[in-house]
Amino acid sequence: MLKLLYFAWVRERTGTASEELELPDNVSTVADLITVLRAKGDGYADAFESDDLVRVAVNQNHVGFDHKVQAGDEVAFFPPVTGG
Amino acid sequence: MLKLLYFAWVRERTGTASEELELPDNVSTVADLITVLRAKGDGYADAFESDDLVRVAVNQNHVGFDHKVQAGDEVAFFPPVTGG
Amino acid sequence: MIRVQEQDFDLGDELRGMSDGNHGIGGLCSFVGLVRDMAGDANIGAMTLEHYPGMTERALEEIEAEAHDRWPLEATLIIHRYGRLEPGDQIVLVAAASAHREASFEACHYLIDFLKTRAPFWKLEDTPDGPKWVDARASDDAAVARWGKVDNTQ
Amino acid sequence: MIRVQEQDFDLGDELRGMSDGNHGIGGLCSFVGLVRDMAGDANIGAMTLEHYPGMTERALEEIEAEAHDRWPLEATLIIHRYGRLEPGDQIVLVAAASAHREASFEACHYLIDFLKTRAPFWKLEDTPDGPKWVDARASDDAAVARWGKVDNTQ
Repeated sequence: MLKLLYFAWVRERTGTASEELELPDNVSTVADLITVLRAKGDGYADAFESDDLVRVAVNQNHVGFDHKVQAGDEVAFFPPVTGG
Repeated sequence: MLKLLYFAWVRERTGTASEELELPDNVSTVADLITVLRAKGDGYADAFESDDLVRVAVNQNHVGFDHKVQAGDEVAFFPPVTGG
Repeated sequence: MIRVQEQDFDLGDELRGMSDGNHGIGGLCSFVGLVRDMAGDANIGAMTLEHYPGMTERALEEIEAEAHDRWPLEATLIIHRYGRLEPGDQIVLVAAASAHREASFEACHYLIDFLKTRAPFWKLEDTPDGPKWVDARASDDAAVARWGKVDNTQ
Repeated sequence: MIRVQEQDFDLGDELRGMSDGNHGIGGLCSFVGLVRDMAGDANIGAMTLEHYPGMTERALEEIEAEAHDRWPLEATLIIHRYGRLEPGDQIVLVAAASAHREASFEACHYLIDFLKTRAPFWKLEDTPDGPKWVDARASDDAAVARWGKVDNTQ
């Protein structure tokens, strides 16, 4: 199982702040996961429309799209941060 | 007339914080003035022992030893500043 | 020390708390970020700060630890607020205390630069055209690059 | 604004006074210098700050004006104390507020760097060997040189 989190406009587009997902067989990296998520519906397709705009954290660490994902991971998608 | 001020260890060596001095005829620059002051006694000689250690302000502006002095000026001598 | 909170903070109390009783501190540099009523060309009424609970604390602790690795610091403090904020409200405080002034300035600057690109906060501004997510700024990435460490995930 | 005074100041009140009601301020950077109980190798009990009344105010006003010429600042503040100070006491506060964080950091840093080499203050430290005038530091001149302006009278 993966725990998926969405923040800011990524959350608004997916329509959910968090969900659980059974790790699909063909998913080994964040990029693979995004491909699966895009197919979940228009909101998801919209959220992941452009790879340049979305950032990802696995287990609360910033990572690149080539980072591995595995069962039990907390994977969060969000826009570039704008705090401070 | 010149108004002379001394601060920190320059003051301790001259033994006075301020004094007035009739502008001597042979004094046109700060350097000339220092030569005159050195002759005023051991404390003054000690205060102006080394040009490198003393700083000067004329009318409350930092200046170099080649700065002109004229009657009515406030001339202050002190060590390099150490505030902040 | 790091804190992530909805409520406001008292700047004087916070800074006093860092230095009180530590006579090894010669310099304390702090930076406070405030909500401006003008961002870009838009008049901002207020904003809402969303964050990623858990990761936020983790990111701020990492940034703080990195600053302590780089400079000889006596104390550091990061406070970041979330929730709804009005113009003039305090958003963030970063501060660094050291025996030496240069270390306090550099560490404080480092804290805010890295916070800006690594701490998971997002600003939703009220504008005359409705709420709008603030875009990240290239200048913030440039500010981090200056510290000679490339964060290639951002 | 500049102030030269014997009495202590409340950091929170001073910084709040700079930003209160000015919603154009996005960042407020401040630096406080404190008396350390260790300077060089000597244990410092206390110190006495002597200054040049009149010239001090003039020098601080000039430094402040130069900062406003260089950066777009909403407010600046310099407070410097004189007289007898104990370890842990506040000596100096410099602060700069701007719409932008970089301007506030740079201006604040500039204020303290130039104050250190131009404002006529002298520290007399109590040491185990008796009172001792503090020597100026070459690093302070270097800090000023970095700003690309040579003050050849110091």
